[in-house]
Formats: sequence, structure tokens, C-alpha cells
Amino acid sequence: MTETTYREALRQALTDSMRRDPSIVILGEEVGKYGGAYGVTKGMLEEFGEARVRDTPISEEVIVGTAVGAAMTGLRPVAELMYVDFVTLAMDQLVNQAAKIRYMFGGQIGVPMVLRSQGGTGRSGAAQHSQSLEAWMMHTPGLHLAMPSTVTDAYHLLMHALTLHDPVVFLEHKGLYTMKGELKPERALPWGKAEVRRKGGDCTLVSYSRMVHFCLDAADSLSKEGIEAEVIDLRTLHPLDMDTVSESVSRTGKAMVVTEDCLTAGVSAEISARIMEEAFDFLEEPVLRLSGEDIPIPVSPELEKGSVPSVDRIISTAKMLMRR
Amino acid sequence: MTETTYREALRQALTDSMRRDPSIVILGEEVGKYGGAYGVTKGMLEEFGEARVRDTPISEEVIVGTAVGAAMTGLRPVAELMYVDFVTLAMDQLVNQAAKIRYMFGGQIGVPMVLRSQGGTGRSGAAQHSQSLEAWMMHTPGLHLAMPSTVTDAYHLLMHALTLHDPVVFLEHKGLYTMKGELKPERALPWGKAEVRRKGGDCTLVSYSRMVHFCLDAADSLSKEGIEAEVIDLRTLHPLDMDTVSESVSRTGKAMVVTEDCLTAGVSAEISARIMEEAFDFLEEPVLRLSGEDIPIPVSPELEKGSVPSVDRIISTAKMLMRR
Amino acid sequence: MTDQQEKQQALRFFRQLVRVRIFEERVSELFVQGGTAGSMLHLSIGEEAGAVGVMGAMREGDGFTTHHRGHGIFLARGADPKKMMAEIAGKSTGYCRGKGGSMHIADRGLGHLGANAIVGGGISHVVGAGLTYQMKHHGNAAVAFFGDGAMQQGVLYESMNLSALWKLPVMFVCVNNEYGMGTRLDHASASLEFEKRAETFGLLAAEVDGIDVFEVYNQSKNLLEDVRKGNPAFLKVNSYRFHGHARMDKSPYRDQQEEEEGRKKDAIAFLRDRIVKSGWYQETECDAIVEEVKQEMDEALNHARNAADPGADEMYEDVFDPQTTKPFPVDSRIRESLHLPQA
Amino acid sequence: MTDQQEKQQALRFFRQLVRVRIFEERVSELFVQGGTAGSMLHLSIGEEAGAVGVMGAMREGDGFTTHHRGHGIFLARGADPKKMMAEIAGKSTGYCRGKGGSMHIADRGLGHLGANAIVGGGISHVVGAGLTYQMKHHGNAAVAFFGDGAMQQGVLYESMNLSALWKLPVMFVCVNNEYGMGTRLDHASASLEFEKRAETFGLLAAEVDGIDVFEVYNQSKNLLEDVRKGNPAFLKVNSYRFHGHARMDKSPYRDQQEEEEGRKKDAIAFLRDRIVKSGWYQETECDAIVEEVKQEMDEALNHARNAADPGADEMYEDVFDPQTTKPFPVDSRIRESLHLPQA
Ligand SMILES: Cc1ncc(C[n+]2csc(CCOP(=O)(O)OP(=O)(O)O)c2C)c(N)n1
Ligand SMILES: Cc1ncc(C[n+]2csc(CCOP(=O)(O)OP(=O)(O)O)c2C)c(N)n1
Ligand SMILES: [Mg+2]
Ligand SMILES: [Mg+2]
Repeated sequence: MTETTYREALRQALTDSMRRDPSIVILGEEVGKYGGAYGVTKGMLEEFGEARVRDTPISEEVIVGTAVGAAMTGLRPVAELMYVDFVTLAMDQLVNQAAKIRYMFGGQIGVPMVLRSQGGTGRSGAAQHSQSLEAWMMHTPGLHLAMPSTVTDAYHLLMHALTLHDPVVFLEHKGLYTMKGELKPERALPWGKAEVRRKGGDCTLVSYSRMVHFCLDAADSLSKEGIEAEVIDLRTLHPLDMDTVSESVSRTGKAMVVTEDCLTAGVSAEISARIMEEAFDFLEEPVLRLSGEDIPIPVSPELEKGSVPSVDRIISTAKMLMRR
Repeated sequence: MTETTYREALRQALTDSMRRDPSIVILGEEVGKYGGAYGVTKGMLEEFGEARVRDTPISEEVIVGTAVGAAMTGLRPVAELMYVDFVTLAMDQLVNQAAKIRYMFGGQIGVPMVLRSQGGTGRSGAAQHSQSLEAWMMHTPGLHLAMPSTVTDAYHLLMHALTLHDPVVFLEHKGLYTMKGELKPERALPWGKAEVRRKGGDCTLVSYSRMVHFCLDAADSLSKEGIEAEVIDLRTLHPLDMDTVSESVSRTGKAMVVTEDCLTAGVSAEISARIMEEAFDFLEEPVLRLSGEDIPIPVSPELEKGSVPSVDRIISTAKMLMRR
Repeated sequence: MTDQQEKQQALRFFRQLVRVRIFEERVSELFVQGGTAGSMLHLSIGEEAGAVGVMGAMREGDGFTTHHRGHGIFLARGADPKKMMAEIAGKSTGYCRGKGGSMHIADRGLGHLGANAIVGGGISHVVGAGLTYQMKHHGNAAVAFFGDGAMQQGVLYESMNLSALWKLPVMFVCVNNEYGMGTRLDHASASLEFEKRAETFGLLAAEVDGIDVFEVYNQSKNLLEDVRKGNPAFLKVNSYRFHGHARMDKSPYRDQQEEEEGRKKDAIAFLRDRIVKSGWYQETECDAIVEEVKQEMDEALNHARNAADPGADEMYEDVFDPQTTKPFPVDSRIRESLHLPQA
Repeated sequence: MTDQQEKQQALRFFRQLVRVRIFEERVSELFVQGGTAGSMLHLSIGEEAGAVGVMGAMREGDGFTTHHRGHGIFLARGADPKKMMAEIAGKSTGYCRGKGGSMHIADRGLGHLGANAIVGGGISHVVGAGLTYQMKHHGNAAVAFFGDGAMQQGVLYESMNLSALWKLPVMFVCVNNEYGMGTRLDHASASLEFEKRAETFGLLAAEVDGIDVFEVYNQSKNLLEDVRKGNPAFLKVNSYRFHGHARMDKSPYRDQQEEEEGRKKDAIAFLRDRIVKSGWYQETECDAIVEEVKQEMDEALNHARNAADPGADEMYEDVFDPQTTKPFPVDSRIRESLHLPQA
């Protein structure tokens, strides 16, 4: 088994795709010479040259707008926002333009682009460098939304994103880049399929991105105490595979959604509501939401940690869920 | 009974507040000479002068940023975005700045500002002039969020917003400006309290803004068929008064959330999940979400109408909910 | 240009200018008759020369975006007035099948990358189109049309900078009609030195009086030559918005004298005068063109009136590539969760 | 300034410059010892004169915002290094009680309206502060400090325009250190005529060599006189970023020769030389100041190391005015929904 990091898997997907498809260009701040703030595009300038790996000025709105225009005319841009927090500067281009162009123009023009960024806590980045903003994009019709948790998914989801004809928001987690794992090149679950990462019949934990690993660790501990949790990794938030989730909840009767984004009106609200809608008759307890606190992220490492779910809290919450 | 329009009630609240508090200034596109794109600030330039009623260039980001800076230093700005769709251009200032400043700075500096805007369908404004984006703000810690449905609330909520020490997003509905009603100057339900607009014991309809009226109309029709729906108007989405909602659902056992925003990861997801969390034992059916379709808003008046809930669909959905 | 060429060009320009004017008049009628989709209709009467002059200098393969006041620009590009009018009416035979409307018309074939209802929203798209042309279709240019109001949107300057930095074949055309809604340009911008400003972002820049379509054409042509070589440019076309901001606006914020003066900047009258005075053609020949155009536009109007609304289910189409994912209709979802049969 | 005044001023400036330099060196130590909250630490070594010179020309009552590289600016304003260092360490005695950190330091009392981690994020706040001063505190000025990288953010131009349009007492200070992360300014901006550019937005503009704190001071003073009268201004201070972008960055994208040249732009060495050569003070007197400052900053460092972390429950404080609403903790919510007693 060869071990690869999440970061390398992403780079591999970009590289393999660019070798295959000459219309792919990368643009963003520091993606070239610097190799990306988190090193994802390191070495790619050397292989693909300045025409295809493009350092931009610090102009988020025009980075995304340029990607939109390029995508409309025949390129397949991969635009990078260094932190997802900066999407606040490009929401018009993402939401009012990229996501709506196919629709507004009656299906004439697609916008095949990938917007890569990274979010989440873990580096004391404070309130403007640690957010998880995927709920905004999930709420925007016209966008695909992928949030890989594993090395293999980092590769395959990005590969697939680079074949779609619509905009894909591709959100990585800053805490996963150095994570190692096996990259299984042959296997690829279809786009939009959730993956059951661990089987279990007592309760269902639904998650994505970094929190999947927290759930798996928690499930291991719970197992020692006789509780078998099923862990589902959504992989993409659009399309959203509720079938896999509902099937599991129909067996366990107990569900908990674990996300890093702020709880109120976040992703866990949607998943929770959907579980109720699709598996109401099976639910023995309300679906629980273990999400980020409804606060800006504080810089203090201790407070930061406390502001999002931890393995311990997943364990204790699962026990509460299982108590009767 | 003297009848007032929603638009006039808003103007009255601005006027009364500005007479009382000299630190209030209004800024935005066309708020002065033009009197506001929807006429809310008509005549205010004449009363308060150019120093306090300020026309701005078409620069949404700096409109909100200027309001933030003014609020931090002792003014109480009311910034207007002509359409809530344009908040996409000012999300950094709203989300990364206004909402987080008190927190990031350890409580030292508040941002007492009101961001007024209007959203919703009804004027064939198409995909970039018809959105309902309140879920994004509801998902942002640090923001108050008011969405008045009546003439009286338009007045009192805006009056109250102009006394808070934190940023308030105040979202009007373009379809309500010409609505008439009695402005009851004496009464004001507290900020953050929902209002039961109609009593009923069979099912609970939860809504806010324009959809409250659709729910009330539907409830009248349902009543003729023997179904008594309780209609709750949330009034503010932050604070969110779930007590009133849960109490109602604990009586009716059946709930339906009616909103105009896109369904997925929208406001109705949060309300639905909260109802399950707080009234699980009383629920006889899954909480239903009757929200906007997950599509950009089309320009065709017929399609536009079909893209959001209608009175008829509220009626038919309520009947389905009551069927067994 | 030889005199003969100029003469023929003049007549072509005249027809185009008249087409824009009369098209907009018909849009206005459609509105009055309640036939348009909504009231957010922005007529470009008074700005015809900007549309016709710049478009005259563009080539097949070039791409462009427009602002919300873009009917004339698209028409000058060769749009079918029937499909335009139908789109403005929100009908199924429109350019965007009734989904976009006046503010979101586009046509891939003609290189129209879209009208935009966000002031400044389409400007950065031409930077991207310019990038595509630089990499794949050398020689093509991408042109952004926008109003004077967009001069106050930051994205314009980000776009200028990136175009200059990457040497993209991009031209920024400011259709200056003196107003952004009720705000006169000098109340929106502290400085009016826009050409100098563009130069400090590394662009070529020029200004032209929009009364004279030939001037607009010549300036555009000159700039576009450099643009195609990778020197992005900025062009300001000065004109006046003859009517209100949108169809309902009567411009009470403008004084009559100013309006009268402004409406003298009439490119059609100006060109007609020149055509006749130069002895190129007779008044009657001009009149004949006007009549022909009227008929063309009446037909467009009739077409739009009689065209069908889009079918209710089309609402769910075009959100995504049809091969992939589709919206889950709200009602289907509700029925599913209640275990009821689908309607 | 008389010679005597100049001499005293020189010593004050010297102390301030040294304070910034040594403070940053101590921040760096704190980082190496694992004592900072995170690694997003941006040192302003090499940019001391911009901070000290501009601040020297500012007055009590003036407000300002900074970018992410703002330690020196705040220190020059009179910040307490203990509270700064504690904040950088994420401790409860810090300026922001350990919630903001290096990139979000602020102090209402000193008019610091906040460091900002969004490039360009704090620029428009001074437009608002300027509005407040124009209406309520005539004579005060609001100053935005930002890097050369922010010259490519559209919000800067929107801010310039609005300040000029409304005649606000605002100054925009670009702390040009030649780099935005790994990108040299000439790879980020097609044109470097920033002063001319500011002029085309209606501002006064100047450029100054950041090696000479007196020059920075004088230019700022001149501009601020006009600024206070309602003529907004732009000032570019040229310097060089001696170290990497953030504490972990070793600047592999810069060549050694360039770095060596760049580091010669040392405002401290420059001023010391002048002090000694002018016979104002002896080397030993300068050394004594350095020693004093070292002690001051060592104390700050120790304070930060030993200060307490914020209490876990403080996480929920300061989201809203305490009189109004508070976050509903996730765990309480879960317990409530399971009818379990609160922990
Ligand atoms: C981002 C944004 N802000 C505001 C508006 C509302 N609005 C529509 S057109 C317009 C005026 C635009 O003026 P200008 O750019 O000069 O174009 P013109 O209407 O004069 O052709 C405004 C403010 C908008 N559509 N988008
Ligand atoms: C909006 C935004 N984009 C990108 C970043 C990431 N980033 C942080 S500092 C920086 C470089 C800024 O350069 P400059 O403005 O010159 O300031 P300097 O670091 O040189 O002081 C970048 C790209 C950010 N923090 N905010
Ligand atoms: Mg205009
Ligand atoms: Mg810099």
C-alpha cells in the first residue's frame, strides 16, 4: 500500500486532469511560484507553465468572475480562493453569476468551472480564517458542492468535478492536508453517492469532511462500550444522497448529524429536516445536531477547539442519544 | 382606524427615530432625491438634509463598510441595499466585519447599524432581483435579523432595531410595500417574540414576511373546510422564538413551515429541525417544508409564481398533512 | 474609407440606429399593454451610437457582455428582434426561453455572453473570455459594455488591472448616459477623469462623443486593433439617457432644460442630417428605411404578444446540465414524506 | 522645527522604531516557543518608519485601521506591549481577551478600530469613521493602513471615491513592502502609478521613501492638514519586507541579492547614523535606549507567557450586547431535546 497525503491526492487529480484536458487552467493567489498557501499546487507551474497555472493579484471578485467568463467561452478554470472566508468577496460572481447563468440563459451556456477553497478550524486562524461556509453554497441552486474527507475522495471527487459542465464548489479542510492514506486509483463511488465508512446498527452518524474522522474515532470508542455506530460520509452536499442516510436511519432509529459549521441554519439543519421527512416513522429520538457553536471562531486555541465538535463530545452525545 | 401602508410605516419609524436620535444617518443608493427605489425614504431628505440622508454611488461594498466604520465611531447608520440580491457584493463587510467585530475585539466595540433591504418575488425581477437570502444571515452569528410582515411590525421592529447595539439586518418584502393596515402605535411585542396571528388547534403554520399573509388566507379557506390552522409569524429570525412555535406544535401535533427562500439549507430547514428537537414527542407527522423551489427565479410571471408557495398550495399541503 | 464606402456605411449605420430606437419604442408599447415580464425595462434611446458604433468595429468570434440597458447593443450585434422581444415578454420563444428577460438576454452563437442585472456584474466575464481568446482563439476580442454607474464598482478596477497584467484582448466600454438612476454622474464620482484613470491601470483609453456614430466606430476600431494584440483598452462613449431610468420613471430629478439639451445629442438626427447634407441619399430614402424598420419591429412585437408562455415544468429545467442532477420539486418531496402518491 | 526640537524628535522616533523592531523579534521568539495563537503572524520588520512616521503626525482623537501586519502601527500609537503580546498569545489579558489575536487587535481608547485579516477589509471602515468625524468631531482624521497587495482590491477604489465625493477627513496609507505573500508588486499590478491613480479619484497623493522616518512624518503631517479640512489623501510609503510573509515563510521566491539590497532600507540604522553624525547624541545613548526597550519587550513576552487562557465559557460572550441575546450552546440544546438535565 502506497501512502499519499490529501494534499498530494488533490495535486495528483489536478495534474492528471490537466494532462488529459488542455482546456483546464488554474488561477488564484499564490498558486504558481509559491505552490499554493497550503501547497496543493506545488510544482504545477513547472510542469504546466505560466499560461495554465496563473498567479493572480489579491482580487477575489475578479478571480471568480474571470473563471466564470473563461468557463463560458471554452476553458475549464480551476479558481482557488485561499480561504473560504474570502468567498464573501466573490459571492456575486459565485451566486448571482456562476450558479445562475445556465438557467437565466435558458440552458444555452454552461459554466464548467471548479472553485477550490479550504475552510474549518484548527490553526488558530481566528474569525476570518476558520469558517465553514458550505451552507451558503448548499442553499444556492446551480452549484455542485463537494467536501472530501479522505485521500481517495480528494482525488476522485476532484477528478470528477473536472468533467462536469456546471460550477463545482470544492471545499477542502485545512486540517486534512497532511493526513495520509491509501489512494485507490481504481475505485470511485459515483458523484453524489454517500459512503458508509463504518457499519453499525445502533445509531447513525452523518458527517462530511474532517468531522468524518472525528466520528470514526468516536465510533471506535463507542464500540468498546457496546454501542455500534454507523458512520456515513456524505462526500458531496450537492447532490445530496439522502437514500443512504434514510436507509441507515430506518435500521438504527437514531441519528446524529455532525458538522463543523455554525449550527443555526447550517448544513445539519438541512440533513436533520430531511431525515425527519424521509424516515419519520423509524425515528425513536429526535435527530441530534452536533455542530459548531453559533459564535465567530475565537483565536485562543482552547476556545477554538471548544467551538466545534470534538471526538469526546461526539462520544458523550451518542451516549445520550442511546440512553433509553 | 387610520390605514397606513407598510412603506409609510417604515418611513415613519425612520422619521421618528431620526427625530429622537441625532446620530442616525441614512445612506444608500437613491435614498435621497429619488426617495428610495421603493419610495421608503421619500421626503426624508427634505426633512433631515443632505448630511443625514446620503445618496451614495453604486458601491455596495463601501456602503456597508462605511456604515460599519460609522457605527464603530458613534453614528447609528441605516444603510440601504436596494435589493437583497446585492448583498452578495457586501458579504465581507456584513459577515466578516459587522457581525464579528464585537466578538473579535473582545466586546470593546459594538456595531450599532441597521442594514435595510428588500427581497422576494412578485415583480418579474428574474434571478438577480428576486431572491430571499435570509438563511445566509441567519447562519451568521452576530447578526439580528428582522422580517416584518405587517404595517405595525414594520414600524415597531424598525424602531426597535434602531436602539440595539449590534448590527440588524432588516429585510422587507417588495410585495408588501403597498399593503395597507392599521399602525397601532401603542403596542409592540418584544423584540424576538413571535406572534400568533391566528389561533387554531389542528395544525401549525410557521412563517414570516409576505408568506404570513398567504398562510392567513389559506387558513381562512381551510377553516371553511373544518381545518383550523394556527398561524405563527416569527417576525425576527434572530432572535428566534421557538417557544411559541413549540407550544403550538405540542397542541396541534402537526406543523408546516412556509417560506419563500429556496428550500435546501434554507430557513425552513432550521425551523423544521428545531421543531423536531423541541416537540418530538408531540409530532404526529413529519414537519413539512413548503418553501421556494431549488431553482433561480425565472422571469416569466407564470413560472415565477410557480417557484414559490401560493395560497392554493398551502391549502392543498395542509390538507395532505391533515389527511389521516 | 472611400467616399463610396463611407456612404454605404452611413446607410447601414442609419438603419442600425433606427432599429435600436424603434425596437425600444416597441418595447415601451409592449410594457404599456402589460405584455412585458415585469417593469424592469431599461431603454437605450439616446445611446444608439454607442451600440452601433462599437459593434460595427467588432468581428465575428468576438464576445461581449452588457449591462441592464443592453437591448440596443445586442440588436446592433445582429440579434433577432422577434426572439428578443419574446424574451422581454418572458415567452418560450425568447432567446432564453422566457427565463432571463430583458436584463438577462444572451446568445452563445452571436457571442453575447449575457446582459447582467448586477451593476458591474458582467465586467469581469470579459476578462475570462479574453483569457480564452488569448489561449485558444487568438485575434478575438472581448468587450464589456456598462454604464457610468459601474465606474463606482470596485470590480471594474480589479478587471482593468488583471486585463493589463495578463495582456488580455479586452475592451471596457463605458456607455455614459450621465445618470445612474436618479444620480447624475458628478454626484456619484468625485473625479471625472476616467480615461486618465484607466491609463493608471495600464490601459489604453479614449473618450468619444456619442452623437456621431462614425466617431464611435473609428475610435473603437483603432482601440480594437491594439486590443487584439493584447493591449486592453477603455472607451467612454458620452451620451444622454433620453427617458427615465426604467419604464416607470419619469425622471423628476432632472430639470427640463437639461433634458432638452440632452436630447439634442441625437445620433439619428445627426447622421440623417449628414447623409442628406452630403448628398449621399435623399430624405425619402431615409424615410423608407424607417418604415421598413417599423414593420420589422411591429412584427417582433406581434410575435412576442402571441408567443406561448413556457410550460410550468420548464421551471425545473436548465438548473444543471440535464445529464446530471435535477431539482427535487417541493411538492414531490412533501408527498414522499407523507407516503402519498406523486401528483 | 528648531534644531533642538528636531533633535528631541529624533530620539523619540528612534525609541519608537526600536520598540517596533524589538517587539516583533519577541513575537518571533514567542512563536518559536509555541506560545502564539497560531502561525498567522506577520512581522513588520523593515516597515517601522511607516508606522512611526505616520503615527507621529496623527493626533489624539484620530482613528485608524490596519492590515494584518499592524503590530508596529499600533505600538507606535501607544499600545501597551504587554496587552498586545498577550493578545497575540490568545490570552485573557490581551487587548481582545484572547479572541482576536495578532490579526484582530483593536483598542477603542487609542482609536484603533481594528486590524483586519481580510486584505482590504478595514479600508472602508475609515470612510465611516471619517463620516463620524465630519459630523461630530470636526478636526479628527481617520487613517487606513494597508499593504501594496490591497491596491488590487476593488474596495479601495470605492473607498477613495466616496471619501472624495463626501469630502471626508480620510487618509489612505499604503505600506508598500514590495510583496504580497510571494508575489512581487510588479507581478500583481500592471501599472505602478498609484499616486496618479489616486489623483484621478479626486485625492491628494504623495509617495515617500520609508527609510527616513522624518520624511514620512513630514509628508504625513502635510497631507493630514489638508485631510482634516476635508481633502482626503493617499500616501504610499516605500519599504521592504525584511522577512517572510508569515513566521513560517522563508521567502524562497526572492533572490538573495534582492533581499540584501532590500534590507539596506533600514530606517533604524539610517536614523541612528543621522543622530550620531549630526552630533545630537552618542552611540552609547542610542544603545541605552535599545537596552531599555529590550527590557520592556522581555517583560511583555514574559507577561504573555504567564497570562491565563480565557475561560471556556467566555466563548459565548461578546457575540451580542450582553443586555440582549446570547448564543444557545450546542450541548444545552441537545440535552433539552432529549429531556436531559443541563450539564
Ligand atoms: C449591484 C447593483 N446595484 C444597484 C442596482 C440597481 N440599479 C440598477 S440600474 C442602476 C443605475 C445604473 O446606472 P448606470 O451604470 O449608469 O447604467 P444606466 O442605467 O445609466 O444605463 C442601479 C443603481 C443594481 N442593479 N445592481
Ligand atoms: C481577501 C484576502 N485575500 C487573501 C488573503 C491572504 N493573504 C494574507 S496577507 C496576503 C498578502 C498581502 O499583501 P500586502 O497587502 O502587500 O500586505 P503585506 O503582507 O505585504 O504586509 C494575502 C494574499 C487575505 N488574508 N485576505
Ligand atoms: Mg448611466
Ligand atoms: Mg506587501
